[in-house]
Amino acid sequence: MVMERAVVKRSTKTIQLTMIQAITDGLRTMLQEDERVLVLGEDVGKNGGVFRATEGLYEQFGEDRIIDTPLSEAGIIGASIGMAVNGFKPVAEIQFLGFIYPAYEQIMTHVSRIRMRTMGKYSVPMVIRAPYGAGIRAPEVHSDSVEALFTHMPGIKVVCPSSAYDAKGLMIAAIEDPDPVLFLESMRIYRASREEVPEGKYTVEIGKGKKLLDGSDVTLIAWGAMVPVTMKAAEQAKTQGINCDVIDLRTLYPIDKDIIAESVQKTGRAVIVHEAHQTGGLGNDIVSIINDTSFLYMKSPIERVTGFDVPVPLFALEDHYLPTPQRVLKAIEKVVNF
Amino acid sequence: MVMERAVVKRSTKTIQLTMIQAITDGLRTMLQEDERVLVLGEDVGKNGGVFRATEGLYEQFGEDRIIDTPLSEAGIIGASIGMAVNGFKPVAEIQFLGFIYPAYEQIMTHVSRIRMRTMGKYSVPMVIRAPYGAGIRAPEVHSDSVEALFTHMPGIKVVCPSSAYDAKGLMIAAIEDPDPVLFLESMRIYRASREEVPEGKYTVEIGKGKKLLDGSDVTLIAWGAMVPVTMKAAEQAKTQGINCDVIDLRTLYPIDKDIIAESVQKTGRAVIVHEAHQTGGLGNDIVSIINDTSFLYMKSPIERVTGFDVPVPLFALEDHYLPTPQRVLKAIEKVVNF
Amino acid sequence: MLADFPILQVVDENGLLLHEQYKEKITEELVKSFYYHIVRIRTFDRKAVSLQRQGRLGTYAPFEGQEASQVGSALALDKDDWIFPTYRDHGATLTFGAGMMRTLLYWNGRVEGCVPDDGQKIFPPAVPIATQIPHAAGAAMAEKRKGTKNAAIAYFGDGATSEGDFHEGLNFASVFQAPAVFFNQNNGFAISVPVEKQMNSRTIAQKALAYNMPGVRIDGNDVFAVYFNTLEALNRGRNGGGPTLIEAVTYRYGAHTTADDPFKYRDQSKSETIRNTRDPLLRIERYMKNNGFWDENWVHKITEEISNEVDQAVKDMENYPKANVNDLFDHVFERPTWTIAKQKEEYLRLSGREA
Amino acid sequence: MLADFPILQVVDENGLLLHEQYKEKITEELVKSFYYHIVRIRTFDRKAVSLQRQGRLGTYAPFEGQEASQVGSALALDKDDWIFPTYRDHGATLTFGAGMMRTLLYWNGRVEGCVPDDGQKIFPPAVPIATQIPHAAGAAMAEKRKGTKNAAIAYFGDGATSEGDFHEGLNFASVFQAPAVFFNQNNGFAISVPVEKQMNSRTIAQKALAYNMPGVRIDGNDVFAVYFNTLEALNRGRNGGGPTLIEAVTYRYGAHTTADDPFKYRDQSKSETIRNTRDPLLRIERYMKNNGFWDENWVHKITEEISNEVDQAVKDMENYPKANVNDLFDHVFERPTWTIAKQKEEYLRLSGREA
Ligand SMILES: Cc1ncc(C[n+]2csc(CCOP(=O)(O)OP(=O)(O)O)c2C)c(N)n1
Ligand SMILES: Cc1ncc(C[n+]2csc(CCOP(=O)(O)OP(=O)(O)O)c2C)c(N)n1
Ligand SMILES: [Mg+2]
Ligand SMILES: [Mg+2]
Repeated sequence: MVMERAVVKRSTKTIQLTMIQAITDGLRTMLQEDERVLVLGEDVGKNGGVFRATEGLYEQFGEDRIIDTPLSEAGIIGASIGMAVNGFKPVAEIQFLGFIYPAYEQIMTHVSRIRMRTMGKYSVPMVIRAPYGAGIRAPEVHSDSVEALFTHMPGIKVVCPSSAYDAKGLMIAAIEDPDPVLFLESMRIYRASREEVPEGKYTVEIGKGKKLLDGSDVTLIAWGAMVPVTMKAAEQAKTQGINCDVIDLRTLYPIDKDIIAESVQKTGRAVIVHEAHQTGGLGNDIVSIINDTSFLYMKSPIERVTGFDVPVPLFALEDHYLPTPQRVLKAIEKVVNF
Repeated sequence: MVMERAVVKRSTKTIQLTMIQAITDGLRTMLQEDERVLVLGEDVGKNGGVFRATEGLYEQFGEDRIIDTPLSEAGIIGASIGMAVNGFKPVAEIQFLGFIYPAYEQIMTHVSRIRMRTMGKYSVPMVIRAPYGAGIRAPEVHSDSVEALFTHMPGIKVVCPSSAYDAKGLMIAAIEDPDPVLFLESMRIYRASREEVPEGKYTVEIGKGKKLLDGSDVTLIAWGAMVPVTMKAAEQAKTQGINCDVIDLRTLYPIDKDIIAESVQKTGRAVIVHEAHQTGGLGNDIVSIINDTSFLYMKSPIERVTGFDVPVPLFALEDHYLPTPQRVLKAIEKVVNF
Repeated sequence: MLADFPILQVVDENGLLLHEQYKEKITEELVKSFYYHIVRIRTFDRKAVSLQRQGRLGTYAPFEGQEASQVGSALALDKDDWIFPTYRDHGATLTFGAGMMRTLLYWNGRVEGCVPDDGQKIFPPAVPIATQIPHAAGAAMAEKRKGTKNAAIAYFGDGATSEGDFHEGLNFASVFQAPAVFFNQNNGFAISVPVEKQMNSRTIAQKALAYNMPGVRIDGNDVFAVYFNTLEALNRGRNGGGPTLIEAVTYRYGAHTTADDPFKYRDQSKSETIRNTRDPLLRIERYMKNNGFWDENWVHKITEEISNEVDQAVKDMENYPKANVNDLFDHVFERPTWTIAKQKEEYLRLSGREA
Repeated sequence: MLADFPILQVVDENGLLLHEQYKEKITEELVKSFYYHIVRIRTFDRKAVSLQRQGRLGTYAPFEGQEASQVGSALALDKDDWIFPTYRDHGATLTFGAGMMRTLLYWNGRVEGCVPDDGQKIFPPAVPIATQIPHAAGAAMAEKRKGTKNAAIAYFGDGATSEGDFHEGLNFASVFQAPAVFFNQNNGFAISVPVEKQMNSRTIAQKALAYNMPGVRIDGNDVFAVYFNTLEALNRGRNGGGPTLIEAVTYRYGAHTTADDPFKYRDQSKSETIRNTRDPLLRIERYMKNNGFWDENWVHKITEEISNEVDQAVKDMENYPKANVNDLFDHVFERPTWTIAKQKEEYLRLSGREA
């Protein structure tokens, strides 16, 4: 009997989805496949999430599995820990990444440490979803982009897709991952474009970047909402005859160092783009990776185009805060003309 | 009248103090000089602090100014904010840096943002003191070294002395600073040595590193408890004929980039030592500073000797977690022999 | 100690005074001031919603239905008290004295909207829920230390009571017997989450028991009840009696913000029912009519005045100088760190501006 | 709803049963088991303190004086229940079934001390105060979802009630009516801070009112009261009645930890007074004598057994294989990330070890 394992039929049909729809689809796929999966958070139930990322799930799976919680981020994460060590796979939504701070202690001292503290006896296979970033004229604090606060926290993986295909595949991979994953969703590109996404289940491997454009003059590295900004700069550079190798990092911890090393060893130049503050930003880790792997290949100092070392401002100034294609292009020119 | 300003007599007498005694002395000096200064936290009163950093202050200044609070880090910082915008200068103790996480939201969304949000109308001239770091066989979580979570937070300065003289001078500077300062105290070196410290008031400028040793072969950069570790490695290197330029960073935000640039432009090599995890650690920022300022001077890749990308372990393994002179020396040899 | 908290009213739905003890305190002037401020902030609120719809304002958080709570409590404050509002309490801050134009600026993403006038103790609106509650405790502790008679009030919603900061703030205030009033507007919802899912507690007022703090549950649509109970709580605080928790039971008629669709999660006809029976303005109108204070001319006059004031504020907001990019960099520290200075300089150079 | 919480006792200081209803439930076996476990954990505790003094153990958190609270509550648990202790609750976990040698390992900085045996639902001790409280809520929610009759118990101190996590955890448990028991040991102090400075609330039990949760205040030195009240709370939870908050009023005789000096902040003679009047063991002894259960031979026998057990555990701990550096790297993720793998490899190479 065991020999005749049912062949899981995987659909090859695809469907046009925005990134947020692909996230919903990823959640739905896993809710269907694995009854240990639960979705919980503020307004994720009847309301379908403030961005509609959980739209329709409450109707389909009921309030036992799509759980509206009190307004209590430490409670959400703390209770998810209790559920995760006790057999469930919670997918907790933090309404905005800028509101994750009340749960920081739970994530830092428990989510990321339980496996190590119990030598693997207990683990916390949970996903924390959080919309992040500026550019949608949201009120204050809603726009923070603080991935670096979590990549400096051993015991949790961090992913950040920039496309519908990757979003669904990474969501499924995150839910299946035996360890906790912080799943960052750029609000600015939630609905910025549509893409063909396979129906049913597939995964995108956590820890692997993606090459979006091949070029030999300079390596551009970005993730989330900065990917389209960077691609636009790459197009403009092209008109000046500069060919960019563009990497969408997709996973922020652990970073795909090989895709970076391979690229900069070819180009000898790098521009890193992120919307988080420069000091303490992930860009510095990438500079170090290049230092460690490719010192002798580098023809010019690495440039970082980032959010400034100032709190993300109220929205009247947020366009000034965010990296633009123009700023990226300037950096490209700088490394090329060094 | 105004012309005849009283000349503030500054004592030139000095006294032998450990670092923790110098911290107490700095607090006492400012409590005497400025009645807006308050000290608050868990066990800071009668008990004099779990490390005795506030020893004697309760007796001298009374419970109105040396305030035992409930066990509530968000409460301590939140209430301090209210007091700071309302005319006081709270010096809040967080008993261990590893217990600052419950207050992370208050620090991230308010302490660091109030000046910007009110265009300077309100400010939060407060100091947050926190003992940090491994190496004293403390229980779990007590040993975290997470300065990078605060240097990636615009609006707060971060200092970390490694000597009694600097500790007192930086404490006074921090209390006088018009902006919030996180004051990190390495438990491991609280009482490791004594040093002559001037009586009365003096300051050490925030934002300035200190050269501890002059050498031309390699730049070593460290702070807090890693300073003696690094100095020991430098001594050992000396016996091999390698001369190290050793910098005690002292301020972690804003970093003294000039002292770093000047040194690496001389040596062409750098080793950065910190006990925080490597990924996301401040070492990366320093690599970026060197990349930005001194690319053409560098003769070898920069080495980082750091805590590993694992939670700080229970104390049976903490010696393995922490950088040692041996590891630093190995890195020195590596950059020199590149 | 009793743990039951009936909803206190001073004036009922029909505009009838329920407790004679207030009779003398309710002067015509006071009633008219209630009426005036409720009309004023309601006019503002509706204007803001309509501006948002026209794309002339960013996402906006309306408070219609909650005006009695905000006006009654704000009028109970002294000029030198502190106020710690949320994003939905500009009805209270406007009543307390915040600039109308500045309030509009805030909703247009302008940091200038957070800045109080000189001498005004108005904290910028708390966006992270419940975080302002310990601030109010701290500000009140500071007033006590200074030996003043000033108090601090923190506004927050039913959802906010689930956050740790609510608990820590109330505990601090009670331990230090700070002159703080914790003013809860229980409008029944935290975005889509009804209060019954927010807590198992039947009232918010009873949470005061955890801190041996007086707790009061009042009809938040009864401006009289709000005013007198807030006044009492403030006075207790000023006189060394420590903090108070007030639960004002009210209702938000409209969406959580202009980005929200309440039809997704609740029956909006309830808003209409309440509007027709328990609306704050209706009640004062009835009271005024019952007591001979009603004066069509006066109503007409203030309505016009207010409408002009709001229009002028909108004009001033729209004519306000454009956001200045320097403000992105210049207020993080008293003096910019080198990182900020360098970033500013490079950015201004790149965008062809002068520093 | 009444908000007064007198301290409940079942057996008073003189060892007299106060409520006949318990008469039948208090079998000789049960009483002996109380006595046995209290002696056992007290012996352990004193041994640990002395090992620490000799430099054979790291900083240690003693619980002497609180044994009735820990034993009574732990004995009320079922084998399949969850237990979420703090650093001071190894008296409870030892009684529940945690290994004695492992418990010693923990205090010697060994991660092996955090690992429960297969099938044991013992969470590693919470070091950051109050953080375990929401975990217990979550674990209990999970049991409810699975449809079991299992419950979860969280231990915490008086100081812990000031943290936001206490509040958020209790709120979650009450909203979801989870089968959780929140077991507070009010030992009068959070390190040096007396409970009167920790809160303005006269009792901790009354904090349950904020969540419409049953709250019980019991004599934490009365193992009978602890046992029966915990049992009742657990049963209520198992049967769908939701969570309970229990305040066990007790006292810590000694230092907060072996690194602490209680003479700095309190009158230590109070410990002696309590030890002579209200000590948990004294009370059972009196009860046993009053009821003819006292048997010198048995006492002698178990005392020796326990002493041997503790000595054996110390020996086993001291003979335990040395800490393995691989454990620093191998359990962060199920499979190490490249950063960890690389760091491990380099470190082992440098220190002349093989991976
Ligand atoms: C810490 C935090 N978490 C989540 C949010 C997102 N959020 C904004 S308003 C809101 C609901 C607040 O409800 P309530 O406290 O009842 O106030 P109301 O909006 O009803 O006035 C939520 C969840 C936030 N602003 N802060
Ligand atoms: C979040 C946090 N803050 C501070 C500490 C330091 N600390 C350890 S134990 C303790 C006192 C705890 O008191 P209580 O909750 O009454 O428990 P007890 O020690 O009396 O058992 C403190 C402040 C900590 N462990 N975690
Ligand atoms: Mg509400
Ligand atoms: Mg205690």
